[in-house]
Amino acid sequence: MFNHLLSLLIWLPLAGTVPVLMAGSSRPNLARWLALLFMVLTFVASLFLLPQYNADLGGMQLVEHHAWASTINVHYNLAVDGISIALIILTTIIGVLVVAGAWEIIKTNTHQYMAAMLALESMLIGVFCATDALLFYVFFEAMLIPMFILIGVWGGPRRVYATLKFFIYTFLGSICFLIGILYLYSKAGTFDLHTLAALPLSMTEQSWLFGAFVLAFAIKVPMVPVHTWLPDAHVEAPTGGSVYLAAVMLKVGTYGMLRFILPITPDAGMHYMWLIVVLSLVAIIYIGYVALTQEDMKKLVAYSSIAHMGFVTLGMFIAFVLVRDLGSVETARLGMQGAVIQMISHGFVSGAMFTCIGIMYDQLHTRIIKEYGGLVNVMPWFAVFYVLFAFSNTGLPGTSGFVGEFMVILASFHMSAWVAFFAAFTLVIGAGYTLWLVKRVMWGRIHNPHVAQMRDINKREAFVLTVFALMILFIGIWPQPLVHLTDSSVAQLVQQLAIHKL
Amino acid sequence: MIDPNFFQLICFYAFGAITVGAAIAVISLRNTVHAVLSLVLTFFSTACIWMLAEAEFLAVALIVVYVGAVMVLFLFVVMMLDIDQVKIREGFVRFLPVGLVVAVVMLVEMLALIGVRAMHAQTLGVNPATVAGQSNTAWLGTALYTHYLLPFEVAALILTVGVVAAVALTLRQRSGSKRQMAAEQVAVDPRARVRLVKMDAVRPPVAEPPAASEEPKA
Amino acid sequence: MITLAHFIVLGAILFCIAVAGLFINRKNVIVLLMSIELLLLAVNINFVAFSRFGHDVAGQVFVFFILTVAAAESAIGLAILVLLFRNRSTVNVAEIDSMKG
Amino acid sequence: MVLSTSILLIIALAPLAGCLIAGLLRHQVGRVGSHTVTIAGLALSTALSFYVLYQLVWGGAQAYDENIYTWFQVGHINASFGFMIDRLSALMMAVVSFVSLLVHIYTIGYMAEDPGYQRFFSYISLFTFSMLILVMANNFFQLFVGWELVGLVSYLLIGFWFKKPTAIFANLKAFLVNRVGDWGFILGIAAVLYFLGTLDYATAFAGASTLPGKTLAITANTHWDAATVICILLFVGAMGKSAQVPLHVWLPDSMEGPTPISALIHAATMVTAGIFMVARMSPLFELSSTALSFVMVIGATGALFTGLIGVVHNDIKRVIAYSTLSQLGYMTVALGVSMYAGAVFHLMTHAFFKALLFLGSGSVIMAMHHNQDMRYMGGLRKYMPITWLTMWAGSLALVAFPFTSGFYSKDLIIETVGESHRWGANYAYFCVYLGVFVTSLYTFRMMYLTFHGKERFSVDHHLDPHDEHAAHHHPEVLPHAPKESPLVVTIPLILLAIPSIVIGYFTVKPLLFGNWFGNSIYVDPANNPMAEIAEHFTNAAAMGLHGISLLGPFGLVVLAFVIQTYIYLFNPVVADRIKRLLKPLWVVLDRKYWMDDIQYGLFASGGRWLSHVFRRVSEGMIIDGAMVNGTVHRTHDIARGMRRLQTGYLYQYAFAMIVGLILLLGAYLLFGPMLAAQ
Amino acid sequence: MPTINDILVLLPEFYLVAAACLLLLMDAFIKPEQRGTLHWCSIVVLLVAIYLVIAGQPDVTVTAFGNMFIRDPASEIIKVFVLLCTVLVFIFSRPYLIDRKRFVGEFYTLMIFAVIGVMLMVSAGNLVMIYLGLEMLTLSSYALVALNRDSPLSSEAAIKYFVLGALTSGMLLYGMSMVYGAAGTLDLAQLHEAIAQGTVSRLMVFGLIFMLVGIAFELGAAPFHMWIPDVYQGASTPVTTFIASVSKLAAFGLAWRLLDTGLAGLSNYWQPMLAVISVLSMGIGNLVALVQTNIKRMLAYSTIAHMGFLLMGITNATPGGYASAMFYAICYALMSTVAFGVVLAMARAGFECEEISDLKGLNERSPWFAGMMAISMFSLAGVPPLFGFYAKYLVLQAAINAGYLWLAICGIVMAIIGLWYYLHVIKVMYFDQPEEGGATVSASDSSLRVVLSLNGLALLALGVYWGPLLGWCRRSLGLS
Repeated sequence: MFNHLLSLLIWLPLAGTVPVLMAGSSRPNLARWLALLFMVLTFVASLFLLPQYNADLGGMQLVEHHAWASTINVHYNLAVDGISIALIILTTIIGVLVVAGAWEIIKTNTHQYMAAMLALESMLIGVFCATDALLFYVFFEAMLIPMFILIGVWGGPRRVYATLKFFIYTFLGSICFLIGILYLYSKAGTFDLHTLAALPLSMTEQSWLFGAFVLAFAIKVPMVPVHTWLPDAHVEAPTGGSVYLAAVMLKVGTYGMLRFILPITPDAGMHYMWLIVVLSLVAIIYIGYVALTQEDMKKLVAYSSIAHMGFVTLGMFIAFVLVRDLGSVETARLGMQGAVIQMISHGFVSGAMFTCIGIMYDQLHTRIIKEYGGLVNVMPWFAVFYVLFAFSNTGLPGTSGFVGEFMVILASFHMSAWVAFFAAFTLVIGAGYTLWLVKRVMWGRIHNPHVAQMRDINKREAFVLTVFALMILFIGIWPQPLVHLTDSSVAQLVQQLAIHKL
Repeated sequence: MIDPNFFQLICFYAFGAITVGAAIAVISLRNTVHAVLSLVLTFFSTACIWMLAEAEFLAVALIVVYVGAVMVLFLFVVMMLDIDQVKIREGFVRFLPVGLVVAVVMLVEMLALIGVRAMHAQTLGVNPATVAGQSNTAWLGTALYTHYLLPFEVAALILTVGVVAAVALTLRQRSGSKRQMAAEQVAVDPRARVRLVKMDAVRPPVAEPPAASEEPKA
Repeated sequence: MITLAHFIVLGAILFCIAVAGLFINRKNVIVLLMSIELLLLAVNINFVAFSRFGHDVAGQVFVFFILTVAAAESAIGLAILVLLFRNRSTVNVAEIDSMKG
Repeated sequence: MVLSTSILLIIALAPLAGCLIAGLLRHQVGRVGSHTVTIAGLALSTALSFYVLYQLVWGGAQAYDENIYTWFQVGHINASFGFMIDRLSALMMAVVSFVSLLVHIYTIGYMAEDPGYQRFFSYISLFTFSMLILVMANNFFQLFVGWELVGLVSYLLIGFWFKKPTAIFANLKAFLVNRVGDWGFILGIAAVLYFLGTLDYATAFAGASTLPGKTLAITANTHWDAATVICILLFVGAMGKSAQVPLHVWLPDSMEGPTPISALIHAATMVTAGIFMVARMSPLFELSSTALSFVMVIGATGALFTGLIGVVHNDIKRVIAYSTLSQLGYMTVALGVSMYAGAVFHLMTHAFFKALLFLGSGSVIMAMHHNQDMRYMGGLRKYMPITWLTMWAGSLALVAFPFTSGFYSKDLIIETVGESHRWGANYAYFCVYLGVFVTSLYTFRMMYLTFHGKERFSVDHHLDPHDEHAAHHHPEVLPHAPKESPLVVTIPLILLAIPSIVIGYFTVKPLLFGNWFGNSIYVDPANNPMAEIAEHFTNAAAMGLHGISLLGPFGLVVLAFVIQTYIYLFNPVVADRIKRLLKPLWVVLDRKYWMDDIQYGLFASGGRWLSHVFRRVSEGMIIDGAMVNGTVHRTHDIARGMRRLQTGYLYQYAFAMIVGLILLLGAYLLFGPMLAAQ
Repeated sequence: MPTINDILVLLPEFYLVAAACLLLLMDAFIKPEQRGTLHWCSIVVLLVAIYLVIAGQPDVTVTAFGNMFIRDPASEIIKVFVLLCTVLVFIFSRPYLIDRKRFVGEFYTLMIFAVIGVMLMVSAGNLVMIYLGLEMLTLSSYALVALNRDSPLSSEAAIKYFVLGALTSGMLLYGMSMVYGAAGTLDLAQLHEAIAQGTVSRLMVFGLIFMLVGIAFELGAAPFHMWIPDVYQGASTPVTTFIASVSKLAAFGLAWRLLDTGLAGLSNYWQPMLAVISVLSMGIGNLVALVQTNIKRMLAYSTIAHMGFLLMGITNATPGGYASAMFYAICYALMSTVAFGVVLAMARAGFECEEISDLKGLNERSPWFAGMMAISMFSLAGVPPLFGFYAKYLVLQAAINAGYLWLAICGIVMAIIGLWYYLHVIKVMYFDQPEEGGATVSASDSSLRVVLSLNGLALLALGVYWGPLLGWCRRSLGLS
């Protein structure tokens, strides 16, 4: 049995950066094909995770264990559970689509762009595989570098501001995280997540750790009020950067919460759960309102990402009350499962939305909503996809956007009717900002003569959008395979919540 | 008969006062040459104090090395550099209060921490060199050439470094000076020196003077 | 009786004078160099005293090395001073501020 | 006998297949192909639906309740797609598929010239699929899925003419208002899961008996009865979908869509989803008298007051739309008095006659070249006799003329409300009773203005029929004379007119008094108002005869008929005079009680204002300005300040070092003992 | 009396002294055009010295000349990296020196003398040796800074460096005299012994404080950091590179020798003091670096900040802490050689590349070296997976283990501030458009290109595979 699959997944795209970079700026086509090759290879490799993983058993599987700095007990430990696998496959799919999406759009320094994408993918996969806190941290932060370059080099006019803000903001969070794990190390003498999860900690320690972890991951997610880097980063990022950022990178924040906050600081999590719940609700409602009147499409979708990620955090943290106060393990699992599904779903939906905006931008070179209007007249096929994605964004049943929200709302009612009440407001406000966007962009008459010149999507774009659409519909119509993949892992997470560590 | 201890004390106070006074003079005198001479005085009186402590070798060395060599060097430099004495003193008084306060605070702190009272208990006992049955110089020399051999060698090396450094910094080949380069003289090729050109008796057009192509200094 | 305290206090006073000389003096670099000599002198007094009162030769040996090194140091210091004067035609401390911030 | 799963699957999926083919392969199959495919799918669905209905009613088949596939399964919480086919859903399936089929056929004529022909067929097939999913559901999850999907299609269809600003405004509005209802609806479903632990109908209804005694803390001191909470929340969903006050505002605007869908979605089927849902949930609603009172009051208010608006409006489709609102109010009132069967009965009859009226008005609109303003119609009777006749059939049914199907359903509702002792029943009775008069007023006004009296349009043959601008500015000028619609239009009209007249007569007894619905509807015997009515009821004919009494509601119909006949046939000036006389009332009605303005101002404009405030103040100034960028700027300020410490002066550097030394020494002086103790 | 064994213990140092003298002679007799030979000879000399250090590496601590000299594994590591950094400096500087007609022998010999000083200092067993070694290093450094004789900035930097350095050595000596007075010995081992036996007098702590000033000055820690920016800016870039790499390693060695070998027993006192100094350094360094426009000056403030971090490791006062600080020092030295190496590679005749804006659009012109600079900057900023991150991680861990959580938190706050100016450099290289006649690496010196690339890639490679180096550091300090 080949038991280095995870390492292969991490290092394959990274190895790809070398030939891609060597292709140089003078041979952009070679760089493109090489990048696509490596992305596809990684994607195919990631599919091998599915047969190798025993979903019924749950837990961490495909374990790899190597010494890294053995003198201080730091290891290169990899393993995955259902949630990680789902996220890894999301990453690899997005990777292929991002390269295909940027095919002839990126004209300058194509090789560097593609290499950055490959490096980014590698780091993202690394985060989802790592079971050593320090290794996790390394991947967690290393991904900032390619993203920083991506936004900064190929970004829009305010790219410097955006990318610096992005980098420093996320760095701020992750370094708090670092302090947290260092403290844990000083207590436990190891970074092994499994050991750390079993480490008894006092309430004070847990509270501080919780604060550090929440700050770190909340910035990445991002949660209100540390979210303002996201709209800026999105607006300025090139399409591929936006797609990766929204589709996968934000998930790293919530994934980190799953891996660190829930198992390591369950008591503090229980104690401060209300804070996260309130912030999540604020994200859903307040951010919804903020998104409503955005003038820039990307900004709007970026804000909607924040709102949708609110569901992920909500689903995760209501589980504390459900398990501990109400003893309702099943609903806790429902909420947590909702959070997980929402992560995957949002990956595809937001990726698709940003791809669409990219396609429009490539032709009209603006993202200002009022420059558009009546696009359906000239781009009917594009409109089909766009409307589908928009509806998925509003959580329409049959699309993936619905599944997670539905689960989380159902579960949150068990905690408090009011939480569910506010959470379900997304039905209104989410539809409000998304459909108003659709109205202003798609419907109506063409008032901008440049819009009349636009062409419908070409085959490459159609391929990318079709893959997105298929994934969105698949998860929306039949989420059970995904649920099955992650369910036992979710159940184990919920079990851990119930353990008092004081 | 005066108590030798008392006499020693008197001498110490006298030389100590001279040392301190001269030191103050060093940092406050308007004239740099006077300051250097004050420094010499400081060294001299310190050497006397060392004599009181029966460190004869060091006392002599201080005079020889410092007064004899270093201070001469200082004087030489001071003379060489044409320093405007009047300008130099400006602003001295303005900063004096702050400086004095800081210096006094520092002195107070130091004295508080040194533990002067405990040190008063230690009186000048027998000279350790005498105990060892040697003169101070022999006592020092023995240590220097046995136990402290390695530092001694390093000190020599440091002097070398000092020489190299000083030469590297100050020795310069003047561009105007004319020196013989035997090797070059021998290796001269006559054809490179003289070239016979046959020219028509026509006045050449006036050429523009070449632009100064001297590289700007970084 | 001369006690250890006498020497050490004298050293401390010299030390403070030297230090004061370093930052009270705003004009002449040469005075700075001389202050440094004073500083080393204060140290030497300490060493001599401790050596004498502690019946240990090490202190006096150390003074020997300090004297040696200080000589080399003065040589280099003066060389730099000469360079400075050549380059800037001044040894005025208050004018040597082309690098700051 | 058990129903076949495959048949049920075919019923549901055949329209979907039609939708996909017509939609995705629109260029390949072409116009004819697309309508052929979709109609074939629908026909199959309809036939099988009737077959299923037949099997259930006469074939002795058992009710069907099976899961088709698991959507998700988390522990014991399960969400599946599955079908619950009993008489209630079978009846709904039949109505839905039948009306839909007719609308499909009608569309061939109505949309003949539209460039989005295939798209339209795709949409309405998709709608039929969604609606079938909704009514066939055997669990709350699937109900919600269908619920949302019909909303989606409604959105797409209202905005079908996406170039029309009013259309794309209306579809957004419709979707959003519906979403407000769904907000409550999903909470209701969550509450069901919370209190009953399942999303499955059968399990939930079986466990309903455990609900009494359970409460939900709304505030610290307020505990609401579980059943009340569930039912009111679910009903909020129904308010959105079935356009109940105050969430009714979207329905009149939805008339911006093509007429066939006004008939199908906004009259016959989708808007009745809420009614169907409450009937389906009768085992739950029966547990909460409070919720039912709420339902009744809301329904009654709608029944009367929205009808009133129809009296003053001139757009033919809008008048019918307000009529629909009013009729939906009737149905809701029926639900409120636990007369679920009556509500469904009215739903069915209303589906036929209201679809008929809409399609008829569509036929008129086609004839009038897409002018919908009744002020520029009149005297169309002679141009389009079939339309005229069938419209009258529908109108009579609408005003509950005895022996028409509308009579049976509506009159029984009014009577039952009169019998009810539920809180609010008096108010409801007043509303529905008076509503009869209002209904007649606007119905006759519409008929007279459209088909009778003088022609208020002219014909100009030089006008370009496709010039929308000209039509907009001169609605009274037509490019050529109005003519009767083609067969594909008139045949559905006729096919609808027949049940509009007769179906009530034949079905009233079994449906309402014969326990036809069996277990699919549950009424608590303790508060069953129908019981008393049933004692007086003998047969449909007797009831019809009894209905022709000027003392009853029929008197109001006659009165309204007399008034409108006088005004619109003989003395049109009176209309204006009355308008001037009742100016304030007229304004109130014309402005639709300012409900649109209030809601728009409060939620749309208010939301945008809030959004601007959030963007500028909290996002821009506080978070980004003060906190994020502010930190950066302050840091830079500090850095610039500290930079000045590095003055470049040697003595200052030395000074700093000495100060550092002094501070260290001072610290030792102060804290030395403390450190030593460590 | 010294025996042959003593000589053998000091073989690398003696060899280097001899070699340095030979080079001095060679320089005197060589023609200016053949200075290249001198260059390569110096490099070979250093490489041989590295070999000698490694080959003669003892498993246990060995002393010579009556405890004057201690050869132990930890000092060996410092020596190896000091020598290695010097080699790097030589290779990176050659084209720069040639372009500026300052390709002189003194540059090499003075640096080698400085290196000898470092080697003696880190192996010193006696306060005298520490003093002498330090003086040898600093005297050479003063001369090196001033070596650019025609530059007003250089001489200004030199005089500042000299005066402050002399003041510091005065303070250091004053402290030594007090410690001597209190303990009665200059021998580090005896000092350690004396403290361990409980003779902690006030006088000794008093001396300790003065010595701390000396250490902090050599490191460049606030408030004794003032010389750093001016010297970095004023000295010619090769010398700056030398000071940034070699003398920081040396400063660590000094701190470790004094504080661990000698004064470990006083750690109660110096730990909090160093912690405060550490915070000040990180604060001042990072903040003031934010507003710099000169790249050398910016890197100078960055050094100050980094030394604050390094002190965090020392504050731990256990072998683990010293190991992390040593790791940090090595890491910092290697990172700064890359940063300055790129600056040197970009400088050409008439163009110094001293302003950050000079780097504009480097990625367009010389993507490879832009990449190297970016690696260096990310590494300096402490972004994983680069080498610099692990160094930061280790010292933060050391601070937390020592109970200085607040110090670690201050550290991370400062790290975030510090991120800004490193990113600014990358921004300038990658996001800005190149200017006419601006940034490019034109140096055709292949040794520079190759070695600089290796040095840059080492930051990446050590970032991925840092365990062995850490293990080496830890083993050298007696940890498993």
